[in-house]
Amino acid sequence: MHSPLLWLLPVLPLLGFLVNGILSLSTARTSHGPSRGLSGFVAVLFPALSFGLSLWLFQRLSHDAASIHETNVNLGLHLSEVVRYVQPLWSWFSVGDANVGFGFAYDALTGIMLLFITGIGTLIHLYSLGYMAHDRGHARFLAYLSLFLANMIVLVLGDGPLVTFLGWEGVGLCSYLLIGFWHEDLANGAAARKAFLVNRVGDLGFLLGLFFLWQILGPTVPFTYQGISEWFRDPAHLAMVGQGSVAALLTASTLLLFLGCTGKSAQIPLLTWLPDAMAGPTPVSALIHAATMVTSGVFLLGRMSDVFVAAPFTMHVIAVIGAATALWAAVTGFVQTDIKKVLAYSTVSQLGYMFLAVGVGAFDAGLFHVFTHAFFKAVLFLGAGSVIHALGGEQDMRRMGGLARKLPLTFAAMFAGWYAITGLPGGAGFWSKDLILEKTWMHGGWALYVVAIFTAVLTAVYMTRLMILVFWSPSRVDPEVEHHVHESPWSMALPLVILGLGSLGAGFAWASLVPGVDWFARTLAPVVGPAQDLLAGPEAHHPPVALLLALGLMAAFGGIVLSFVLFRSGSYRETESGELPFLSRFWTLLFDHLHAVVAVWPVLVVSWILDKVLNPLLFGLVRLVGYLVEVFGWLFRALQFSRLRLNMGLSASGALLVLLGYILVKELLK
Amino acid sequence: MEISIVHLQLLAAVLFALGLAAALGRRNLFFVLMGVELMLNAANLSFLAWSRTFPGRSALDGQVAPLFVIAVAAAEACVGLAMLMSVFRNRESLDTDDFSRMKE
Amino acid sequence: MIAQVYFGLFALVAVLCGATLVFARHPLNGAMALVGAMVSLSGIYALIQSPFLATLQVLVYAGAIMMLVVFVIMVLNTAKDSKTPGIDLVGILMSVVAFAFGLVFTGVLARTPVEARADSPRGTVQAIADTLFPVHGQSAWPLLFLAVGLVLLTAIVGAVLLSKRRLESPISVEDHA
Amino acid sequence: MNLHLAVIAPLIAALLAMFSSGKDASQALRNALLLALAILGISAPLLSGGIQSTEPLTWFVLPAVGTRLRWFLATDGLSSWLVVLSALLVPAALVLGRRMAGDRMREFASLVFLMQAFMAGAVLAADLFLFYGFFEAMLLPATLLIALFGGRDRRKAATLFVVFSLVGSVPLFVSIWWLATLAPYHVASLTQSAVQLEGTLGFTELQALLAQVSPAARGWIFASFALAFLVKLPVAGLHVWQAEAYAEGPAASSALLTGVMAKVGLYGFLRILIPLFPMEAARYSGAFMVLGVVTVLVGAFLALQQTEIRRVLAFSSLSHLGLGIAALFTFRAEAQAGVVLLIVAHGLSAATLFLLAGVAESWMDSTHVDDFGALSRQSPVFAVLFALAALASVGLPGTAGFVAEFLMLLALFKGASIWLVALAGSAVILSVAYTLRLVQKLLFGKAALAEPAQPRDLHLSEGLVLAPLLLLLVVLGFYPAPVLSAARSDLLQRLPLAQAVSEDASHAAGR
Repeated sequence: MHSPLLWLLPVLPLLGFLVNGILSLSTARTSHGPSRGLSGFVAVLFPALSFGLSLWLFQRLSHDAASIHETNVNLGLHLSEVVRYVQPLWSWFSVGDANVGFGFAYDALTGIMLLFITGIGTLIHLYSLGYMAHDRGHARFLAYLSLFLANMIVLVLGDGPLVTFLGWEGVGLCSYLLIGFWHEDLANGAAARKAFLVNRVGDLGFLLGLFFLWQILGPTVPFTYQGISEWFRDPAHLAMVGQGSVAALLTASTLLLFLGCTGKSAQIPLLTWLPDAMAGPTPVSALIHAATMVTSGVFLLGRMSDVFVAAPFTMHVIAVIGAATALWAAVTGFVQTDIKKVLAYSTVSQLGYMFLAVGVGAFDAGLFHVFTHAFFKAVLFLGAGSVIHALGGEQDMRRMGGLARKLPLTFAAMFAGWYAITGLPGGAGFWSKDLILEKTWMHGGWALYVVAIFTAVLTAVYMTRLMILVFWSPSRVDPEVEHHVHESPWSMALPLVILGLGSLGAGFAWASLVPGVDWFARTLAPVVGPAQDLLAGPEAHHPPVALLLALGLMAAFGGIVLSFVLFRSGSYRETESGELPFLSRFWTLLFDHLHAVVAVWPVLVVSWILDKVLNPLLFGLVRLVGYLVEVFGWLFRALQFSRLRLNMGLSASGALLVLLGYILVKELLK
Repeated sequence: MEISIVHLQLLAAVLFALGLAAALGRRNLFFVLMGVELMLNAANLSFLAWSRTFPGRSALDGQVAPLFVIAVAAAEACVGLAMLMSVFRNRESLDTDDFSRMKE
Repeated sequence: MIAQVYFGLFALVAVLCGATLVFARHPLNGAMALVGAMVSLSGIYALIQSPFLATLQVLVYAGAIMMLVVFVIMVLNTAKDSKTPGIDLVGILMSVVAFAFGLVFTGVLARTPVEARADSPRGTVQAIADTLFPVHGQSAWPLLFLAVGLVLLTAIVGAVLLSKRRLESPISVEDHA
Repeated sequence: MNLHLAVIAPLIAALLAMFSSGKDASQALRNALLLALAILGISAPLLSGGIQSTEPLTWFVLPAVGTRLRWFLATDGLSSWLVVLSALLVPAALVLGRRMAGDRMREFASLVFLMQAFMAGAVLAADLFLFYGFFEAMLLPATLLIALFGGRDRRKAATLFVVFSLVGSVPLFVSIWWLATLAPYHVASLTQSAVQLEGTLGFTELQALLAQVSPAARGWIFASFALAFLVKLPVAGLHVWQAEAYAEGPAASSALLTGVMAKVGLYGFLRILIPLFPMEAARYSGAFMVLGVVTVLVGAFLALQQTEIRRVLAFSSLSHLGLGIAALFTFRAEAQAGVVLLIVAHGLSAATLFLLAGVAESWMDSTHVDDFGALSRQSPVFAVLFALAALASVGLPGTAGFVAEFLMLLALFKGASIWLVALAGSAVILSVAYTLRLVQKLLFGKAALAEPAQPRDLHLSEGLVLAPLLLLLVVLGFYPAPVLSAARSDLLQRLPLAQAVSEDASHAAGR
């Protein structure tokens, strides 16, 4: 179906970006920048409009889907037809075999992503009004944030991989700009650059993966998600890609695409940038590095589920990498002292869960976790931001404690987030994480399940530790700072409340224990259903749901209890230097070291050699030629007399000799 | 009509040698210049003489060449004399043996 | 026959004038000798069917160029007479070289059997113009003619530039030494 | 008519700019800017004109050889875009060059116009002689710009530039001369005519002529052509002059060198080398692809190590244009389109970067990156433009550079091997590394030198001439069709081939 309104979705925040950008630029000279009211109003208005539009679209989509479903049931058909609104805009480029259109497409997956992207996006714009109120560059900040939103919308709304790539790089750019927002500190700039660079490595994988995919599809298939899906859903094609060189091509393609996902979603091996990215302002961490951008890898896998299920090896790799990342990051989160770092590693770990789910073929479970995670991780970050804000920029948990009474609202919101992420009954994480554990049990084998459940325990441990250190333990706050602790303004509180409620309630979108509530799965079914069915086959046996549930709950409760035992009694041992112990540090920076050895040092060494050896060598060569010419010059100058007549006479004699020689030779040859 | 080509060429050779002797042997710049002129004249004579050994229109090429020689000689005399004047004004001398700065 | 007599006469004058050029003390004498040589050469040109060049020789060479030379000689010699010596050791050496040149040429010539052709055309203005600017067909001469024009133009500009500065400022040896 | 004007108008402008009566530099700049805008107005219609050519005018016939030298211009989308590109860059170069030219604005403007004229002539020429003339003539104003307006080591830079260019072009000259001696025989053999005919070196005639030359000789001619263009580009190994010329010349000349002159090198490959020597190009395509990718890598690695702004930019140019060479030799339609887009996109972004770098240098009176910092706070407009141009140069999607890079990599993927693509692609990552480092050093961080007493930023006029360039980059990033379609029109097949020959024949008949 054609829908003429899709283009408005990204353009609205883009307008917000332009207005705020121009405001910021035009008032750069003035002493306090543009009016906060104006820029704030603009910044919230446009994302909100976008949110409203996506709500309306989603409502329409559900309506259309329901009516089509009804028709199909009436006709006795058993089809899950994709309802898709498309808006092809123009031909991007069309050269040789490369025909790429620029357009948007909207289906259930996009709809769900857009709902929470624009929704949480709007809330975080609102939150930023309060958080950045005292910053000189708040209009610039809001402009970047709006630009990010526009790009993120393009990412999920694109009708083909290349339009997605446009948004994909765009969000990377905004992430760069926002991480390095306080650019006077060079460390922030370095973190921003690292994020962009590491992402670029993934993006190269993405591009190459697309090339391979294109190779498989051939030039006649339109290079849109629709075209790709339909091609791969054709059983004849599936048989073809299952074997021989095409299978190898497909494996290469999917692995490279997955590399792109690991870059964006901070999975092994490209995960080092996300913890560093915490250098950015906290709203950024909440929106970009927790709720939206980092989940775009999972989104892409869901988008191309039909492609990925055709490459079983890649699916295994995804599952293993997801599990490994989840475990590694959970362990890392366990030893951090910076509140935002804990949350960052927690994000990495949760993303690992999502990839694990996708890897075992449960695309809808993975995406559901994306959905719930967006709520509870956003609220955790915003809560952390609120704490940091209240403490005047303090991020070290060793200098917090006892804040539950001082910041009741923040505490309540973070409690909701904590409740959700540890997987306590009824919270958002309870539903989605259990779903993933269940699917892992069913399709992933016991080893992955053990890793996953162990990670769940660890998650409960480190999150509880965070809550203890910040809220429940006796106060270790600097008395001078403690004096000024205050609850945040309403613009920050409102998002906290909404998101806190969301993290408690979002799970009910697919409460698989409650019969009949499977809204989420039903909505997504047309998009990822065929792929899942292909991999899982008809569900012959039912999992031991009760046992799995019990195990999951035990993990959560066990972790919490363990954490109380470990940290409540002994409080926190402070090391003198304030640094992490060596082993923890090594573990935390494991992949940074790997990157250094594998990529950074070799590049530096080669470029040093080229610059210091090759270039001088070439220069030397040029000089050598120059010297040779000069030497010849000296030689010939030495032949000259300083008498004009002699010189002329000599040249005349020379001419004479040549003439004579010529004649002689002529004579002799005759 | 009856003047033999060889005689003409011989005359040209003699004049050329004389011009060369003046150009090389004399130290005064004027004589050098005039020696060159004489050599050019000798070459012209040679051109004309040879042209008479060619048939038809191609003989006229030999008649046209001296035209260009004269033009070039005019240019040479023009620049040469100007240089000579400026040299004289700088050096107060026209003796070629005084001019030995080129090598430095 | 009469032509040969004239030729002999002209040739004699030309050679004598040439020799005068080599040995003359004063440049003015040399210049006058050169004019003589040119005029007699012009006579020879006329003898060998080249009336146009003969005219040009007198007009341009003997007339214009040599006039210029004489003029410069007289300008420069107002202050003092030329102090340069005539012939010295180097000069004699050089003369030997020149003599050797002449000898080689003569030698070569003596061994070359050449004959003038009777059908060789006269170098009239008409004939030369036709050669220079052919109406049909292609020829290199027009291009060369253009090139010579450029050379002359350059020479004029060069000469003006070379002497211009001197007109403005008083002559000074130190300035440019 | 327009074609003639596109070449002649800048020449006239050069004269007018030189002898205009403007008393002070700003008056001279205003005059020059008016002229430049007029030229832009003259050139812009070329874009909509499609393929067009002028009547070939015979200048003269080479004596004793019989080959005509002709004034013969032709254009298609590719040439038109190059002409318009230079017409777009010249106003920017003039306005921003004001900071470097000082009192000698008239001379500066005149040289810039000369360069524009010769470059327009080179890309519009449809006759090899004419092309060569303009190709060489470009050297003159470029060298003078470097030698007169450059930095500390400008003499050395200019010398290197000239020497390298001559090393490239002298063999080219010999080859062209040799071809000129062959042309008449070729025409005679074509027409079976007893009358001696004259040959020409029009591109179309050359195609037929070269097909008859012996393979060995053709190989040598091919090599000489390739060398000349490779030096202009340049590629790794021949790049010694580049960083010197770009870093020591005035920023405006660096901008024109990379924005226009280097592009003539690529143009030579596109228009002349590959169409005229299809067999040789195919035989050595592997070598050229490897050379291109090596250039990409070497440029990127070297850029990482540089500490002067314009040296970083110079090696970045080396790296980006290397990809063009590698892609071209896959002979795929995607590559051709990608390279044409690269010419436009890189021309705009790199020239903007060079010009802005020049401004920054004039503020700080330094070329070393460590002396800069915090320009985004001191000069926000400058910072926005610089950042945008930098992002465009690394090929961020949404700018024209991305589409160009994408198409070239795709062509390499399809026409070469995945490993070449991976290598070239990793250089794209490196390009982010060094470009962002530059952005970081210039725009962010703390001010390294004392804060200026007065707030300073670009003048309004400077912003106004640069903004359209960047806007065009973004527009072409989303809608590159106007440039991409330019790559498709095949000029060589449509030039009036028979004209020269038939003209000769009628000449012969008339006689």
